Amino acid sequence: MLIRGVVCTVCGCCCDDLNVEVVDGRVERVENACSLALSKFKHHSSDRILKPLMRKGNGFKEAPYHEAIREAARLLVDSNYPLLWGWCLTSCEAVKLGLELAELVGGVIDNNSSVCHGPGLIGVQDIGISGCSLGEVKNRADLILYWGSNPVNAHPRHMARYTAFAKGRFEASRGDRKLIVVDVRRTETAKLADEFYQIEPNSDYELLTALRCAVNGEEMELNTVAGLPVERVEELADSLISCRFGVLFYGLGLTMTYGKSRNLDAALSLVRDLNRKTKFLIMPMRGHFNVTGSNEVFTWVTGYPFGVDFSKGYPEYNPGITTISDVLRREECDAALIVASDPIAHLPSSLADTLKKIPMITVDPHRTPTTEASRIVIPSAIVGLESTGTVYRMDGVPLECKKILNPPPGVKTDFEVMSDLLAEVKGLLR
Amino acid sequence: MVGECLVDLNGRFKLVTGRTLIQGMGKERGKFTEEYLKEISICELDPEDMKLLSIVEGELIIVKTEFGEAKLVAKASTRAPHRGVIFIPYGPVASLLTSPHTDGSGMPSLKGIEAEVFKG
Amino acid sequence: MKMRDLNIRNGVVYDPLNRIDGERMDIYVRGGRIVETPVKDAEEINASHMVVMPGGVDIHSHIAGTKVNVGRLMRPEDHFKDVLPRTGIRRAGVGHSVPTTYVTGYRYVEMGYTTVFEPASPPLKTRHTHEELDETPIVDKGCFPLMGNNWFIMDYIRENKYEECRDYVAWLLEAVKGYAVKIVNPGGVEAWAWGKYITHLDEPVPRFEVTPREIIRWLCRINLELKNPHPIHVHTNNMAKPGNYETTIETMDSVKDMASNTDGKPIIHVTHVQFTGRSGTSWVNVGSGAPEIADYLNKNRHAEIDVGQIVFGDTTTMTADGSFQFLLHLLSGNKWANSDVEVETGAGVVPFRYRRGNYVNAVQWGIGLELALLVKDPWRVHMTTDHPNGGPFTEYPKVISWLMSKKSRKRLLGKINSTARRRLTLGDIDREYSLYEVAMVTRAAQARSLGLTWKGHLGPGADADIAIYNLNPKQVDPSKDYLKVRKAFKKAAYTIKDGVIVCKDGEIVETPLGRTYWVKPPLPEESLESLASNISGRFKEYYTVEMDNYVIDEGYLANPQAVAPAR
Amino acid sequence: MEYVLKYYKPTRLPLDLSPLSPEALEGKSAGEVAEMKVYAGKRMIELSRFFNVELRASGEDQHVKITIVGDLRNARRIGCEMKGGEMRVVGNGGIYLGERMKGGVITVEGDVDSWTGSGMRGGSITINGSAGDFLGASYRGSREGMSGGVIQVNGSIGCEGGAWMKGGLIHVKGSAGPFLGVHMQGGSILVEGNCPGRVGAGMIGGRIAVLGKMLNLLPSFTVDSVRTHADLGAVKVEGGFYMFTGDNNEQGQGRIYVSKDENPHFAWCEKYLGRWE
Repeated sequence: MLIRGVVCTVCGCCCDDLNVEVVDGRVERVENACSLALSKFKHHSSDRILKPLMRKGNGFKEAPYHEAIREAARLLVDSNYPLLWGWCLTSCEAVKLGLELAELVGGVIDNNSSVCHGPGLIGVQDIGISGCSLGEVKNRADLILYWGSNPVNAHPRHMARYTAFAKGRFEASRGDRKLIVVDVRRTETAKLADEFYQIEPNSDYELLTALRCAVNGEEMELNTVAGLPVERVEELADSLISCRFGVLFYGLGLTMTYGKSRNLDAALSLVRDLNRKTKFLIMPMRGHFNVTGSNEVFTWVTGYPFGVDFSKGYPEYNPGITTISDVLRREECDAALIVASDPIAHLPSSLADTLKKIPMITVDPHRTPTTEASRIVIPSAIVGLESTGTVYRMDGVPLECKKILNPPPGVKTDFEVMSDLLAEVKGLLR
Repeated sequence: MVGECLVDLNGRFKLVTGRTLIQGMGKERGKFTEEYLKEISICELDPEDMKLLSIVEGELIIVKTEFGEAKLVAKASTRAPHRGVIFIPYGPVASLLTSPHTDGSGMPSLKGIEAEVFKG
Repeated sequence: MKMRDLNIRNGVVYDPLNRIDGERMDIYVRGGRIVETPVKDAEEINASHMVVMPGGVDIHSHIAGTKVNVGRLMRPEDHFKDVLPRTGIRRAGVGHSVPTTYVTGYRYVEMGYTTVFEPASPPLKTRHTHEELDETPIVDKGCFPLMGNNWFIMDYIRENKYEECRDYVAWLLEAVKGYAVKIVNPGGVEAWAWGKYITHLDEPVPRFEVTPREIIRWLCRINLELKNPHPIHVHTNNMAKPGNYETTIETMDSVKDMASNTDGKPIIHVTHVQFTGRSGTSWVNVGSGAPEIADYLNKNRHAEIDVGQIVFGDTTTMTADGSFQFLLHLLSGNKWANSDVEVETGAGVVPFRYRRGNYVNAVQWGIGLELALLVKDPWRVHMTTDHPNGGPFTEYPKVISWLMSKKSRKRLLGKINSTARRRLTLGDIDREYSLYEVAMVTRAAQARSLGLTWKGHLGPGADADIAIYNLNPKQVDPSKDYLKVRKAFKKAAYTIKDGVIVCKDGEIVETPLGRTYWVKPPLPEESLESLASNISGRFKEYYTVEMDNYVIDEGYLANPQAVAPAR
Repeated sequence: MEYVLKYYKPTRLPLDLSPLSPEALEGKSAGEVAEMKVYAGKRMIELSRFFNVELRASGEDQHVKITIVGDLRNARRIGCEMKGGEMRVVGNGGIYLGERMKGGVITVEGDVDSWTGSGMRGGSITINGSAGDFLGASYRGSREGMSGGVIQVNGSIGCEGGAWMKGGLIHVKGSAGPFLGVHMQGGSILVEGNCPGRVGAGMIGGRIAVLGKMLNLLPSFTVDSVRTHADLGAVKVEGGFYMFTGDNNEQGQGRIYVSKDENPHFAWCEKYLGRWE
């Protein structure tokens, strides 16, 4: 049976034109899928957790679902400062329940954006953002700039569906569009670019400031910036000014390097300044398929996009204090609920070691270093394959995923796990 | 410090961690597959820098940062030239080297970290 | 759920739709609806010496959707000062100018409001609007999809294909479960997509060669033919410029000829006219165009407006009119967000502080009140602050007190910019609203304009949405002790939703989930299907999503309620 | 009247000590203070669980003095919104120390974490150790930085010190992290140690002096003159300085004084000096 218009749940592109052929409960063929999507649709059953597991010595024993839920609920209720982390590789419906759970059990609820595009959001809180949806780029953009981002690796169909190679109403072909890449290495994306600006690591802020000077017509008293001669900086500034409709896509090259949220401060200000001369927009290359959705739900329920501390009963927010890296660095949390995320593998090891010392409950479809280090592991269905759910694309367009397979027997969706956990916690608190 | 980042003779570099296609596919397929584990313990260097430190493709090298050290397999970068910059895909091995300091932004430093490279 | 039967005894009832002006009477409720006779063993409420009105209805309040959420994201400093801890019943959240969805629901209900409409939702992102509306507790609600800059509609107008355009509008309303046709700066937001501006009704839209006048006339005609319950909801062009009151009048006049065959109901609703009611030629001599607009409205019954009153203090402005917001950013230097949406519309958000001493802000304050006081027919001037653009909706009691008491107006007039005071005619207006008129402009007229015939009144069969305020009209003279009026409207003594007491003395006691209204146009299924098939080609070319992922099915909404065409 | 609180049972949990302001304690007995409840993690717990409280009636001056002894690195909001009186921390001071403080004096023997003196109106904070990031900064998204009072740090400070600062004085004896005085609007910052750079990013007013080494300056600053002293308004420092004005991208009138003899590599700016005469 061929299912059309399937939303892919890997990267922030959320391509929704996949056609998946399902034959007796197995994915036979997937049309329009990139290599990342193919590996997800083809290998969704590898390394799966099929039964709830509870820690026994340094191994696990299978446990009945309700016992795992009850133990997890008790752990969270008894804790003095729990950490609820993840929320970006699951559906918005599960995130809504997670936020209610955080309100009940107190402590900090934070999502992957605090170690991904969080600094970009902090920049928006200082400067604002001139943004648009991806269709505006496809239909109108004659200048596309990728800064510190390598879509060929991380967002394989981005350029074909939305930017340089897309066919839009007013910009129909690659020839009509100028592609520029700024990065510290000559990435695959850089090799496709019309202009490539290679800069020294940790010097994005200086280059962005210099570009603003050139755009605002301010005189600069130096001859090289970020390893580039000033003439090349002025050349790039001229390209930005002379376009009709330009877009700056930025990746983790800006959010993770020296300067972090201030890099975005400068990039957002550059694009704002450009709007006095032409039409210019900026968009983060969000990594996971529902990072944006997680930020949106966090924001309309608590007022803040990530890093929310409920320990006083109302939401408090301050990145650097209420975010996972800092809560772990200060070793403040005494229990953790991890939903669809792998912090043990991806956080700097000193933080991962702190996390290993406290009781962890992990809800995840696959075995990961985090599930290996957890006290309780609850299996969950894969959003977009085995369960529906709302997800948000990197430009904030909401899409509803389709359920094309049944989850393995006994495995529940994130939403169901969260509602059972919520019911159990409410029971304990009464 | 900021700005100057040329290759010093004693092998001081800037470490950049990031996504690669294989690492991306691997994380979807399973974090204990052979292919994923191989990909995340690779360190890409600029061929010139490899010559400078007489490192051969596929050789085991040690990368040290202020926060830890790790054994990796050297690989000539196809994204050269990027003198003074080494690249390791996201994963548990890279996490041994990245910095937990968030400079008040909540974001640990996963790119642009001072690193040293030694033969294995 | 609490029992849904009530006997409200001895209240002083104001129910304009049933011409009840302050009569002492009982209101009986059974099964969530109003009935004529007392109900056996129903819960008794003694409302003697208290004002009893239908539940408040807000026709225009930005409470849900992508640009509202961008506003929330951008303003942690606005949340930081106004936090709400969780209670056994209420969810936690933050408030002031961009409150979280739960707090929005609670604070409207605390003021006796039971129905609120989100007036601007880009169709492509209306799924987001519905998700937020479904987490806005207690109040009934709905949203207006934006159509004034839609590529398909502008193409149909240029190619003069009226039937296809009508079918497309019907298809779109049903596809995204919207309630009314919203037009914002028609053609102007498409021009802003290129960073350009449109300033008058007959200026062609770049690359589409249609004029705002044509867009307004076509959509008005379609809206009438589809018999949509609410007239077209129009945010006029030229919003940022002094002297834009002429565009507002021209816009109302542009559809005057279509008004002949309707039964006296307005066919165009022009929104937040305070922002587009400025006279003068520059910021130095900007003045109030309210007298002229009021004069036009008093002479022409085919148009109605909502005020968009400003309140001095800190707030967040947000509209689909991206060009206006950029100009406001240039003027104020505050942070600025822009969010253009492919094929459909745009949006902009700029935090803003209205200051008494500022000449332009003081004039704006005057324009809003002059409009409300000079338009004679209260059925056609709805009281809103275009939340949060003019000010947070929690400031409604203050606006009500200004309308009811010349003394309160005079006091504030004394504190505003003196040049502005001289230029405004507000000082010489003696009119003071009665409670009857307040009931019209805050519920009865708005319900009627929305075509919700079972809302905004207390006659038999109506929804039992009732607000009881601790205000004794016999003892309190609103024009003198306006502070008592303000206090009474700030925290309702009782708010009743579908017969359930949801708020007592300003405290939320129950949090049921309200309905989401949407309009099912009266077109046969086949014409909608054939329309869908013949736009599928262009849809794929212009949009970046598949058509069947664009359509929202009714099951997606938590508590949908389809509304058949009125009239 | 002096209250002494000894932190005898430290906790890893975040401890919110904002109720402990001199105004709140005035006239309370030691027992009453011990029963005051503060947030430790998500629970309200009596102070007596962590501190033993002593009341030493010093009596010679009227205002209340509070001394807290112990390593309070996990505490928060010590002296938050203080109006008067005196607080002394013998040990580390934790996060948000003296946040939105209006008056009074806080001294800390050890280090403090980030957001010290955030949004401060008046009064004075003295840190003998080092301070974290965002010293005297505004809250996220707000432009209400420190507007009055004095923060003296004898050690070094983290990054983005004095963000969105509007007034008052920050004096750092040690070194400072990057983005010193980012988006500064007024007031004065004096750093006697080094600073890696990106000083005064986006500043529109105020004055900064760095007496130690500075790596580089942002392209959006232009050299104004060579001065024999750095005039920060609240304080003057003698010595040779290059004076830069900026941030030009914000049409800013901020001033940055960079010590001449510590930064020979800044000599390049002298060739731009003569251009106005």
